[in-house]
Amino acid sequence: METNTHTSPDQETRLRLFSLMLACRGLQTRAFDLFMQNLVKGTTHLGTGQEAIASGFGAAMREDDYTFCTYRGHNHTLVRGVSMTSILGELMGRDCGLMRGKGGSMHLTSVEHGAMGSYAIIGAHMVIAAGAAWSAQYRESGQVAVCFFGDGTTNIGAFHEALNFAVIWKLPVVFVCENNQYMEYTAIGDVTAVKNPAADRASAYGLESILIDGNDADVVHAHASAALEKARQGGGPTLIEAVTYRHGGHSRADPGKYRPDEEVAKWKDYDPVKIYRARLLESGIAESVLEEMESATAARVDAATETASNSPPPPLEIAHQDVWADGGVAWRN
Amino acid sequence: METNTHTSPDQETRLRLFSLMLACRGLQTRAFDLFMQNLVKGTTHLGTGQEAIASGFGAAMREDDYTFCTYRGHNHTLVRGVSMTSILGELMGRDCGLMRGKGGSMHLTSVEHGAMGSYAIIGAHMVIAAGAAWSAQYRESGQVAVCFFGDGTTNIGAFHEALNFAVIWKLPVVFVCENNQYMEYTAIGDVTAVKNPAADRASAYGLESILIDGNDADVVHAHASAALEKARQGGGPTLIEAVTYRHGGHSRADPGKYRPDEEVAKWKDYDPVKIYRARLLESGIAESVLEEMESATAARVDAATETASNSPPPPLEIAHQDVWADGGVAWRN
Amino acid sequence: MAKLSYREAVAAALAQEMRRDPSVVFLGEDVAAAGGVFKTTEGLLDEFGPVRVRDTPISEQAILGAAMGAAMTGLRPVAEIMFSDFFAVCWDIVANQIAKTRYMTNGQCALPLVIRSANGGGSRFGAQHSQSVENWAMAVPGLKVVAPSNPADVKGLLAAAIRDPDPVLFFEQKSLYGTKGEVPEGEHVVPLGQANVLREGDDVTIVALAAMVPKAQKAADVLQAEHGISATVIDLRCLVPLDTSTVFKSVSATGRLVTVEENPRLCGWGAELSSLVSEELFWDLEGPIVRITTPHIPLPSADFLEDAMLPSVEKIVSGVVELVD
Amino acid sequence: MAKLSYREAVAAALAQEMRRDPSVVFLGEDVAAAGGVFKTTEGLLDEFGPVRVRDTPISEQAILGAAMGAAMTGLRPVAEIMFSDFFAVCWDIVANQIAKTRYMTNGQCALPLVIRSANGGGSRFGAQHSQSVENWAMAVPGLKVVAPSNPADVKGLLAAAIRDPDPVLFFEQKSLYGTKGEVPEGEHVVPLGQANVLREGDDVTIVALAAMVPKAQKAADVLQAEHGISATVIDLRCLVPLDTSTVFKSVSATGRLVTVEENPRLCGWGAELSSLVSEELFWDLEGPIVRITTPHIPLPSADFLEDAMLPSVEKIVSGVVELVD
Ligand SMILES: Cc1ncc(C[n+]2csc(CCOP(=O)(O)OP(=O)(O)O)c2C)c(N)n1
Ligand SMILES: Cc1ncc(C[n+]2csc(CCOP(=O)(O)OP(=O)(O)O)c2C)c(N)n1
Ligand SMILES: [Mg+2]
Ligand SMILES: [Mg+2]
Repeated sequence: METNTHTSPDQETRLRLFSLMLACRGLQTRAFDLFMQNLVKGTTHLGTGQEAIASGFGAAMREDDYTFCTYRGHNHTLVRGVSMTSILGELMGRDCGLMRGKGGSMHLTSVEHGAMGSYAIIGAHMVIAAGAAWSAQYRESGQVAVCFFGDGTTNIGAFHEALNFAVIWKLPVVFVCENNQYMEYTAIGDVTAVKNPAADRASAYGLESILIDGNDADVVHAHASAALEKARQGGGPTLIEAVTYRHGGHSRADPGKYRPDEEVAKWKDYDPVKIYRARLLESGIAESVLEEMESATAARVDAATETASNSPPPPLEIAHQDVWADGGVAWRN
Repeated sequence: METNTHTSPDQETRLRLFSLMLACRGLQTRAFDLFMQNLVKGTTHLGTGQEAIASGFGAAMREDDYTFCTYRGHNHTLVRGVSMTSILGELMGRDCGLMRGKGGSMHLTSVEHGAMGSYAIIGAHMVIAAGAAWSAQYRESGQVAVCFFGDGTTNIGAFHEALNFAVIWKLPVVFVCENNQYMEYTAIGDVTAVKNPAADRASAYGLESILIDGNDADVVHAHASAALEKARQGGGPTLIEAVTYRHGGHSRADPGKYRPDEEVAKWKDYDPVKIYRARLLESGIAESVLEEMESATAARVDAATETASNSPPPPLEIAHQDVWADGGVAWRN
Repeated sequence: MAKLSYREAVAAALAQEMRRDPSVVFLGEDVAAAGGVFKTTEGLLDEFGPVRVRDTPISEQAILGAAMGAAMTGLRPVAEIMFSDFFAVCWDIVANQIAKTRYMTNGQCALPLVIRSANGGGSRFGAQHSQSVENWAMAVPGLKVVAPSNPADVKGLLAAAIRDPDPVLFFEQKSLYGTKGEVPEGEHVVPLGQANVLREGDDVTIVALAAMVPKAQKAADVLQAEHGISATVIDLRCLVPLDTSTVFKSVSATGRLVTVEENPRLCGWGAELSSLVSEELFWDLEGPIVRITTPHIPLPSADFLEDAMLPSVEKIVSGVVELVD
Repeated sequence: MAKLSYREAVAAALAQEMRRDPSVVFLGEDVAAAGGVFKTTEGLLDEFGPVRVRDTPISEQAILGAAMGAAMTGLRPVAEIMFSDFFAVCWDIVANQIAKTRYMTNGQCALPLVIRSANGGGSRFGAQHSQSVENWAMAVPGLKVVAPSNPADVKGLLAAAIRDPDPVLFFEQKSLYGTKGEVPEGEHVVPLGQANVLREGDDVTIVALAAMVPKAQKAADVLQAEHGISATVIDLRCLVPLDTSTVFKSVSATGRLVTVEENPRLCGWGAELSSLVSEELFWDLEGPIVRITTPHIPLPSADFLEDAMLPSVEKIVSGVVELVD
């Protein structure tokens, strides 16, 4: 597994990575609190503990690149520049929500930010991301599609189709497997024929096997930059398996009891935000700078919560809009 | 690629292999003629040139093993002991047909012979075969499921799901990719990320990569025997890629013009029946013995054709039978 | 009688049948160790062990392929598809393989299997986890389709589905999992294909399914109390086999039919029932056939919007009142 | 006017639109070099080159995923699913992704794409290659559904589908591929959602789709000649948007509706139309609504059996006669 940093990013990038991770962590923690207060209805899947991956990519992507992510997509959407208010508002089903409550926690999308959707059915977005990459290739736009998915997703058919397709058409797409070691409540090793569910399958598509430390933002950032550049230059797709862990349960109030205590403790200790903070301190950044960033983030989260909480429910008429491009829902004349 | 024979099968087995191949060839040739005479309606997919694979397995399988094959399944069904009459009758839509005309050329099935069906939608039967193997494992019956599929099938999602599933549950199933180098009209290399579409993917499921000469019945038989034995002993699944070629087009009257003439000529020369005949002669079997087998097969094909041609169309009432186990089709009371 | 929740009745039925028939096996995602993401299968792993109760990868095609292959070769598998929306990733195995194989093979292949799935809206899960897709199944020849409305029927119908020699799609309505009801102790089996007449009235026949049944019953109360309209309420319970005789008998008497479906408007089972009645019972009708459905849109996620889209007691009441008045 | 076959009209429409709009791209299995297994796309590779006309692996999910991702990001892809039965292997992309994404994203995502597919029976291909599945699509909110009955409409409706800003499922009826008809030369576009009244009569309205349209027309001839029954025949052409106003206008006048569907009985578009009419036009009806469909079975392969299962001119005639007499 790739754990060292090839390139040491400059301080500006490092601060940006830290700031993105802080924002993700703050957002996820708040989403959990709101869920426990029954202000987030339905379900919510948090990426607490997995922030380094979304952030590492977020910092490396071009503004017009495309992100495709899963229901566990708050981090990935946020790092593209989407406001916290609209994300929390969507989770809470408020009018200020990113889709005004029509999508919900599992479907965050902001086309204007290149956040091309969060998909709630396993596998589908991998083939859709390939399609966006095809379009970028056809339009010669230099854009790259980045597709995040979980370890459990490597066992569904669409994974296989997407990878083969991307390789034969040499598409500018980066597939990022966030191996958090569990599907919902089942350990990935119990249901997977190989040890590293993505990396050990790269060769089945003629791809290099890339297994990296997904909790080290610098490692992620370096690999993201390389894969993006390769795709942009016409070098085709990359498959990256980034090993990580989710601090909480799969969704909602799942206490995650199927995971051994020591395992959880070990990974909570190897927390991407914590280790990155220590690295920044070591590199000479003053504690006060970091604290300032932390309190700025907290304030941002509070402000977003406040605005979202005060937003009304969406007006009923929007439920009868936008099935079609004409803005309507009519299926008859 | 595995081209040599590990074990030299005894003469009895060799004669059986030859006899199976002759029967397959005779059946396929006749099916083509009947199609050209417009006596086979709909479509038909021939395995002319691919007989060594079905025959090699047929000779190695236990009577109660299961076969799952595709629309190109005449050979695989025949070698399980199904009568030529019922196969030709099914192709011609006659009452003597294996399913009395309700299935057609693409769906030959004879449960009594362990021929558990020919499936016409790519990929599906791979997961179904895994299910039959699961059942054999659960019932501790020692049966093995053998699943034949084409090179083109390796790019669909179900291929991936079936292999992972079979490996993690250690199922007694043998997956046999008949790589005839084309999907319908498209060369497999044009749409596949690896050179050997099945063998190069074995490692993605923790399986050994096995690439064999699918036109050499002895090689096929040896590998079949080994894989069946392994599965029967609880050793789990095997994936075998057997390289071969179809002499004719994909289906119906497809002239197969997308294939270079020299390629076709080369493979027609490397004909499994022809090379095996030469080997038998070399091994000391008299020409007259072979000729006798050939004329017996021809007579069998003629007799089957005669019987099937004289069989009436099926009675209309069977169209209104057997949606349900009670023999009926009622969806209401 | 014991008071069980709808979700507990699922496990009760599975346990009842697994005890009686060793060929019943059960597989799905997170169904064994975790007892199912809806906690519908708790305790089964403990009682029946990991050979009969199996966790799978996220491979719905393989799950159903495994069930089909096993059913063809002597077992009686029960498979779980976690949310019914996910039928879309394995529809080939359902619609093209499982549904057609007995017929295509001229009766050679037996397919005694059950596919259970959590169906429907009301949980604020958004459009990809809230569909009612029982119509997808009804439209395909060769599938039996069951959708119970209460814990007793969950137990009895699931038991019957497992014993049935044909493939059954068993839709458990998500929004009902928490509801409780009396369930007969000991062996309980409710035959497939028998609608349940919950109350009899003179003015109109209301036919409902699954989560729409309690709403239809409440609507009937309101209609009686506030509008003096007396309604027959029929819980269809199964879409295939369809108990047209029970429905027809009632419609002949009342002359009026209202169907209540959770699924979106087009091509629902209500349309089928409506067309059957207007083809075969036209002269008994005293007025239009009214269908109450979710509008033909994907379901929105926000609670306020979702609630407004699903059929409600009020919508049923006003639909009936408009018809009868 | 030029005389084209139904299959040639497909290529003509694609060529027309690809010439006018460089964002139209086309992909599918064996569609480029081979010109399609039904020879519907011959010549496109030569004219538009391998960047715009692409052969794919047997990966239907990837084919439609590619189309969807491309449509979301500025292209207008046309994808081919070789046989409509194969929608079952990629139904998630159609029903859960393509159909719902605009709505779920509150209108953010545009999905201007077309999926063409060969639909229906009559070719003795057996149950897995003969289905009419336009109802599967009609049942899912967010999909437009088109099924032309003649070469001119193939060209005009396919052109309109490609220009349409929404996802369109375009069902080409296999059994019609060889039929010929006059097709306007030059640009030809037929708006979606307009049924075509083929003949007007007083006694009954026959509504048909795709391959059932020529049968309905022949039946109308027979009805007139042999039974003195004068029928209106309507070619529905699109299921979504559904031209209820044309149908309603006719049914109001004739008082009688007969629908002719190739798909199996349950939950067909005929049921939807029947339910609409009996809900909204009940008082205009002078008799039962009759639906003529294939029975609710998988299609058998043998020619003799298959022909006996599909709706025929005779069945339409006798259905109408029974109704009207
Ligand atoms: C086709 C399909 N099957 C099952 C599910 C239910 N489901 C939602 S998340 C999940 C686990 C996914 O695991 P993984 O890919 O590792 O992602 P993670 O949740 O760990 O981020 C499952 C099984 C689904 N959404 N789609
Ligand atoms: C899901 C699906 N997609 C497409 C087809 C159409 N089709 C039938 S055979 C075939 C080619 C299959 O190629 P291969 O697996 O190599 O088998 P072969 O025909 O060469 O034996 C295709 C594309 C199908 N039957 N099912
Ligand atoms: Mg995971
Ligand atoms: Mg092939």
